[in-house]
Amino acid sequence: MTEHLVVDAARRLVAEHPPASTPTEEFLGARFDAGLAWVHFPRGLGGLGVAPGLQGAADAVVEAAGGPNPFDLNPMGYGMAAPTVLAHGSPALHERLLRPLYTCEEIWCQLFSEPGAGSDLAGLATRAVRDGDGWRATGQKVWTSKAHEARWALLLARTDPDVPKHKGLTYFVLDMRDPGVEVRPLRQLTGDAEFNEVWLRDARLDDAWRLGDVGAGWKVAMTTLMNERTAIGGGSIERGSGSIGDALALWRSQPDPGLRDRIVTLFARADALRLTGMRHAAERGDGPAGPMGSLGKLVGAELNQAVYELCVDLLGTAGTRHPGYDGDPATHDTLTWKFLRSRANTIEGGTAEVLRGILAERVLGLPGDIRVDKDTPWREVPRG
Amino acid sequence: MTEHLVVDAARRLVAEHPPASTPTEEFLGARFDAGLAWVHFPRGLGGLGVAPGLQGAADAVVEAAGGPNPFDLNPMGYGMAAPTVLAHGSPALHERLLRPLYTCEEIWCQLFSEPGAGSDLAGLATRAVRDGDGWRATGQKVWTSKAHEARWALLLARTDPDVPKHKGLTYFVLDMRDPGVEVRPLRQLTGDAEFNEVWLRDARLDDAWRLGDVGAGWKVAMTTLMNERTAIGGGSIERGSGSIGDALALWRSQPDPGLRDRIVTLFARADALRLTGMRHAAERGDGPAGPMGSLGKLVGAELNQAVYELCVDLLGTAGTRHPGYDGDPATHDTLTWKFLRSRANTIEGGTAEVLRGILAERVLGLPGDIRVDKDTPWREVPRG
Amino acid sequence: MADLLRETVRAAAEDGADWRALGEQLGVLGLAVPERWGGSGAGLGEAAVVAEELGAVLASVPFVSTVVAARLLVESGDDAACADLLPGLCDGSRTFAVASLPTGVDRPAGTAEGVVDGPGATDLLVLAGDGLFHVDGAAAEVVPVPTLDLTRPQADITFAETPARRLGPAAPATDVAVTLLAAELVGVARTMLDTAVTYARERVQFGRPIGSFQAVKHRCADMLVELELARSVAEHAARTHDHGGDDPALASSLAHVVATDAARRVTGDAIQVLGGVGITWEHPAHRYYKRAVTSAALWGGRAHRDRLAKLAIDGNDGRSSHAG
Amino acid sequence: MADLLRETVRAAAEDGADWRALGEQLGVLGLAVPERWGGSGAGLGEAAVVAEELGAVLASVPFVSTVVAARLLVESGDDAACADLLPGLCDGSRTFAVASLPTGVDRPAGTAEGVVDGPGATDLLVLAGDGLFHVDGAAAEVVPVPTLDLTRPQADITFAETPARRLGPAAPATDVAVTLLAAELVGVARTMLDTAVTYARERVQFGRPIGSFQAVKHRCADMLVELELARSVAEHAARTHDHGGDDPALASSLAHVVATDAARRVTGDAIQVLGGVGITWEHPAHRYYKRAVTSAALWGGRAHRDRLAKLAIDGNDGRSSHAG
Repeated sequence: MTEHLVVDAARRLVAEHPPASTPTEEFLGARFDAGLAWVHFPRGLGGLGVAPGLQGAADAVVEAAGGPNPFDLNPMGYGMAAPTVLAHGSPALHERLLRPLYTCEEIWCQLFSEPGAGSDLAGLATRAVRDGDGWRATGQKVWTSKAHEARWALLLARTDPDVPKHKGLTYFVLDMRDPGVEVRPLRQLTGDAEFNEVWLRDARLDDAWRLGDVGAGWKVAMTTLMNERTAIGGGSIERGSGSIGDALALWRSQPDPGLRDRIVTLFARADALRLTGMRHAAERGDGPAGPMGSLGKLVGAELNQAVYELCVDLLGTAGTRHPGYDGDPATHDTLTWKFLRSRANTIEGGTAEVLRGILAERVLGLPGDIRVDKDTPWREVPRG
Repeated sequence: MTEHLVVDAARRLVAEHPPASTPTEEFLGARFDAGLAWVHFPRGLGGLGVAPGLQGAADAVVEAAGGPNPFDLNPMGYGMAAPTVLAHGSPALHERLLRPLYTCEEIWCQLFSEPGAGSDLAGLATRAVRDGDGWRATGQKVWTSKAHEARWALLLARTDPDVPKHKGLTYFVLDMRDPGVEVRPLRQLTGDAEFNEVWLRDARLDDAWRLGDVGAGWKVAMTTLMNERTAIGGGSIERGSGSIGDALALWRSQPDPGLRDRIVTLFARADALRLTGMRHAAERGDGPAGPMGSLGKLVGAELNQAVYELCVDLLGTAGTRHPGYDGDPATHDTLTWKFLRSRANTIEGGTAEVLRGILAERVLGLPGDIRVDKDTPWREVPRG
Repeated sequence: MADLLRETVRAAAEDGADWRALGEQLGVLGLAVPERWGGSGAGLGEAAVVAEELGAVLASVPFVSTVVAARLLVESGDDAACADLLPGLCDGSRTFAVASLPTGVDRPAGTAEGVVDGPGATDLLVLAGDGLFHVDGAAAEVVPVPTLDLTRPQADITFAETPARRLGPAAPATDVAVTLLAAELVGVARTMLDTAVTYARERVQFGRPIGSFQAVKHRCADMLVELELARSVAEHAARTHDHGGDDPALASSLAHVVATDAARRVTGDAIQVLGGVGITWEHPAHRYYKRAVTSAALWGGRAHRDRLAKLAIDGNDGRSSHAG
Repeated sequence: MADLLRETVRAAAEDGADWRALGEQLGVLGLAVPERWGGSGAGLGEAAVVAEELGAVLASVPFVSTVVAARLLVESGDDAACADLLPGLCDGSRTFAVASLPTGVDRPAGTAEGVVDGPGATDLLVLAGDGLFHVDGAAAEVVPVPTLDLTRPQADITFAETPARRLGPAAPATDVAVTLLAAELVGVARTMLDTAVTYARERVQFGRPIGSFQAVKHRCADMLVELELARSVAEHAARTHDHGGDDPALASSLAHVVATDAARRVTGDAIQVLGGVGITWEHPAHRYYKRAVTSAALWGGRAHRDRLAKLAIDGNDGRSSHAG
C-alpha cells in the first residue's frame, strides 16, 4: 500500500467524523476501525498491516484536522501496553484490550519499579505465586503514573526466586480493580503527585492474561522499555522550543552580559541535540531507536537542568519566589516549577548513570560492569 | 627542645657557612651535620630527634639567608628515599646513603611504574629472583624522572608471582651504575623529556640493600607514595600565584567580557583551594597528609587545566602559535607550553580517577571497587 | 571553645532549634553582641559555627538576620537603641529583619521587596538613603511572599507614615550576611554529603552497595571537594571580619561565590545519588536543595561575582564597591 | 555516492593522503568546482565528507583552504581567472591559501598574519577592503610561523609592491571554512573516540579491562555524545550551504561553536583515558588534541559565539553580522 492510500483513508476518517464535533472516544474508535490507529498492526486490530513508516502520514492528516492524540491521554497504554500486548498476548487479549486502550476508555499503567528495584529493575521482589489456575501477586510498586485512573496494569513479578534474577520474572496484565490493589499518590519535590505507590496484597492474576512464557518476563519487559525510552527521548524539532525556548524568552526580556557565554553554550547544545534527534530519526527510518536512543534522553535531561539553572540565575531574587506546592497546574507554567521538575529528569526513565552505561556498552562495545549477582539465585543476592 | 634552639642552630649555620659564598654541597653537608636537614631524624643522621613541626623554623632561617633547597635538586631523594631508607633500611644504609643524598652528591630516582602497571601499581611485572646472596632484576620501568643522573633508585619488584599481587613485592635500593640498567629518555607531548624509561636486564641487587622484608614491598612503598602525594599536592600560599596568576596577568593585559564569568569562577576556586591547603595544613599540624592530601592534588590538577584552557581562549589566534617542541627551557615560560604541560596533571602521580577513589573510599568510607584480582595469584591475573 | 559551642548548638539544632532556647538558654543569638547589652562579646567566627549547625538541620530561624541586625545596632553608635533592643535580640524575645529600600528613598517609605525573615519580625532595621532606622514590626505592612525555600520566609514590607527612629548612618549589611550565609551553606552541604554517603553505603542494587560503583563514588568525592572548598572560604571570611588579614569585602564575596556554587552542586548531586527517593517530597533533600539554590540569589546574589572581579581580577582599585 | 566517496577518501587518507593523488586520481579537490573548470560540480556536503576523512587521519594538507579558494574564485565571477586557476586547483598542481588583510587596507599591502596553509602555497587569494585579489605565492614574502599544531602550518605574509590581480568583490570566506572545519573536527573526534574505546577495551588494570570501570566507561559515553552533536551540526551546516533551509551564517557559527567544543573535549578526554601513554610524543593523541585546540581559535574563533548570540539568542535582527 502506498502512502497516498493511507492519506486518503485518513482524509475520509476526518471528513466522516469531524474531530471538532465528534466525542473523543467515538473519533478514536472510528480511527481504530479504519486501521489508522497503528497502521503496522494487523487489520481488525487498529491497523492495516503496512510499514510503520506510513503512520506519520495518517498522524499528520489527523493532527491537521485537530484530532485527539491518544498518546497524551493514555501514554502507558499507547506507548507501551499496545506493542507488548500485540507481540506477546493471545488473540483473545488482542480482541479484548486493544480497542478500548486506543479509544482511551481503558487507561493503562506500568507496574515495574519498586522501592528496592530502581536502576536494578531485574532485581524486583514482587512475588507472584501459583493459585489454582491463576496467580496471586504481593509486593510494592512505585513511580506509577496514572495508577489511580488505570483499568489495567502491565505487571512484572517474580515467579521463581531460585534462579538468577533475570530468569525468574513473568509478565502479566493485572486488573487494577482487584481488591488486592491499593493505590496511594506519591508527592514529589514540586508538590505534585504525578506518580503513585501501588501495594499488591494477594492480587489475583489470570494465567490467560500472562504476556509471554513463565520466566520470560525480562525479555517481554525489554519490548516495553525500548518503547518507553523512545517515547521519552523523542524531542521536538522546532529550533528554540522546549526548555531553551523558556531561557531565550527570559533572556530577551532581561539579558545579563555575565551570563551570555552560558546561554550561548546552552543554545548551541540544545540546537545540536535537536539536529541530532532529527538526524538519528532519519538514519534509522522505520527501525527501533535501539541503544543510541538513550543519547537524546541523557543529553536532554542534563541540558534541561542546566537551562533552568540558568533561568534561575537570570531571575535573581525573583527566582526565590514560587507560587506554591499544592500541585495546582497553574504553577506548572512558572520557570521555578520547571526548574524543580527538571531535577527528576536525570533519574526518571533511566538514570543518567544507566544511560551512560547503555551508550558505552551497547553502542561503543565497552565491557559491562562487574556483575556480582549474575549467576546467583535471586534469593541469595543482597538487596536493600 | 624548643623552637628557639632550632632557630639558634640555624642562625649559627648560616653565619658560619654563608650560603652566598659556600658551595651547595658544602653548605648542605654542614646543615646535615648540624642536625638541621630533617630535625625529626636521629642525631648523626641529619636530625636532632625533635618534633617534625620544628622543621619549618629551620627552613625559614635558611631560606631567608638564601640557602639551597635540596628538594629542588634531589626531589625523589629528599621527598621519598630519605624517609623510606630511614624507616626501613639498616644502620649501615643510613650511614652510607643519607648524607650524600642530602648534599645532593647522589641523586635518586624511583622505579615503580611500568608500562603495564600505572594506576594498578601493585600489578607490576618486574621480577627479582634470588641469585646467590643477592638478586637479579629484569623488567621495564617508566615515568622515571632523574633516571639519567641518578646514582641510586628505589625499586619495587616482584619476588613471588604465586601469591596475590600485593603480597609478592619486595623493595630494594638499586645501583643505577649496574651494567644491567639502561636509561632512555621519554619524550612527552610538550616535546620535553622530563621522564625516562628504564630497562633492567639481570640487574644485580644486594640483599643488604633491601628495604623491609621480602614480600613486604607494598607496605614499604606506601611510605614512599604518601610522601609523594604530599609533595605534589603541597601548594603555594600566595593569592593569585601559580596558574591562576598567569591567567590574571593575561586577563589584565587583554580582558574579554565574554570570558569574565569563567575567570571569576576559576579565580574563586583557585583561592578556595589555596585557603583549603592552608586550612588542612593547619589542621593536621605535624601529622601526615593522609588520604585528604589527594584533594589538593585532584582539584589543583583539574584547575590548572581549566585555567590554561581559559588562557588559550583569551589568546585567540596568538594561542595557535608555539615556539617549538625541542625541549628548550625557554619555551617553558610560554602559556602554550604550560597549557600543554597541564594535560598531564590529571594523570601523573595518581590519575584523577584514582584520587577520587581515594577520597571516596578512605575519607568518606565508601566501599571499594569490586576487585576481581584480590585473592588470585598474580601469575593468573589478566594483564595488558 | 568553638568545639563546645558546636556540640551544644548541634544538640539543640537536632532537637528542633527552638528560638527562645537558642537565646535564653544557649545564649548564641548574642554571640557577637557586647556583654553589656546581653551578649557574650564573641565574634563572627563563633556566630558562623552556629550558622553552620543551623544550616545542617535546615532550621527555619532568622539567625542570619539577627546577627546582621546586632552588628548594625552596635555599629550605629546609638547606645540608647542598643540598650533598648539588644537584650531582647540576645534572649530571643525580639526577632529582627533587615530591609533595604531602593536608592533615592532616604527614610522608611515605600516598599522593601523580599525582606528575608520579614514575616513575624518584631523589629525592623531599615537601610534607607544614608540612614539606618528602627521600625516596629507591627507598624509596617508586612506581606509574606510565597518562597521557593519554605524554610526561609520573605516579606514585602511597606512603610506608609510609619514611625521610625533614626539610629545612625547606613552601614553595609551584606558582608556580614553572606559570611554567615556561607557558613550556613557549609552545614547544608555537610548534611547532604553525609546523607548521600550513608545512602550510597547502604543502598544495594545489582547485589552491591551503589557506593561501590564509580559513577556514585566519584560523584561523592566531588561533593567532598565542594564542601571542603566552601568550608575554607566560609571560615576565612569569618576570620577576616574578626581578625583582619584580608579585605573583608573580597573575603565575603569570595565566600558567597564559592559556598553558593558548592551548596547548589552538593545538594543537587545528593538528589542524584538518592535517585527516586531524592525527588520525593517526603525526603528532606529537596528542602536542602531549595535552600542552596535560593541562597545564591540572596544578599547580593550574582553581584558578588562582579565585585570579586573588581576587587581581585580586573586589577583596578575597586575597594569601595559593595554588592547587594 | 557519499558512502563510496567516503570509502575512497578513507582508503587514500589512511595510505598517506598524497595531495596530487587527491587531486588527479581521486578528483576530490575540485568536488565543489563546476565541471567546466575541472571539478565535479558537487557541493559542500561532498567536500565535508573529504574533510572528515582527512581530519580522521590528521592529514597535513591544505584541503579547507583549497575549497574556500575554489568557492571564492567561482563566486568572483571572473571566468578568466577561474579558467586560469581552477584546473590547477582541482588537479592539485596549485595549492591555495586565503589571506585576509586588516580593515582599512584595500589592496594587497602590508602583512596578513597567521595565514593558514600559507607556507608553500603557490597561489594566494587576498581579501582586502571590498576586493578579492589573486597574488602569485612566490611574489609575496611568506614567513612560516611556529605553530602549536604542527600539522596545520601558518605564515605571516607580507605584500610590498606585489603584483596582484583583482578578481571581483570581496566575499565572506569564513562560513565555508568553518563548515569544513567542523567536518574535519568530526573526523578528529571520531578517531580519538575510536582510539580511546579500543584502548579501554584492551588495557587491563586490576585484572579487568579499564573500560569496565565506570569512570572510564562514562567518560567514553560523554565523548560519544560530543561526537554525535558535532556530527549533527557539521552535516547541518554543509546541507544548509548546499540546499538552504536555514541561515548559512547561523548554521556555520553553530557548527564552529559545537564542533570545536566537542573536539577539544573528546581529544582531551582521549588523553585521559589513555593515561601515561596519551601524554607521550610517540602516541598520536597529542597531535589530535593540538589540532582541536587550535581549530577553536581559527577562522573567527570565539567571534562565532558572539555571532550565534546575535543571530539566534539576542532576538534582534543580526543577519548581516559575520565572524572572523
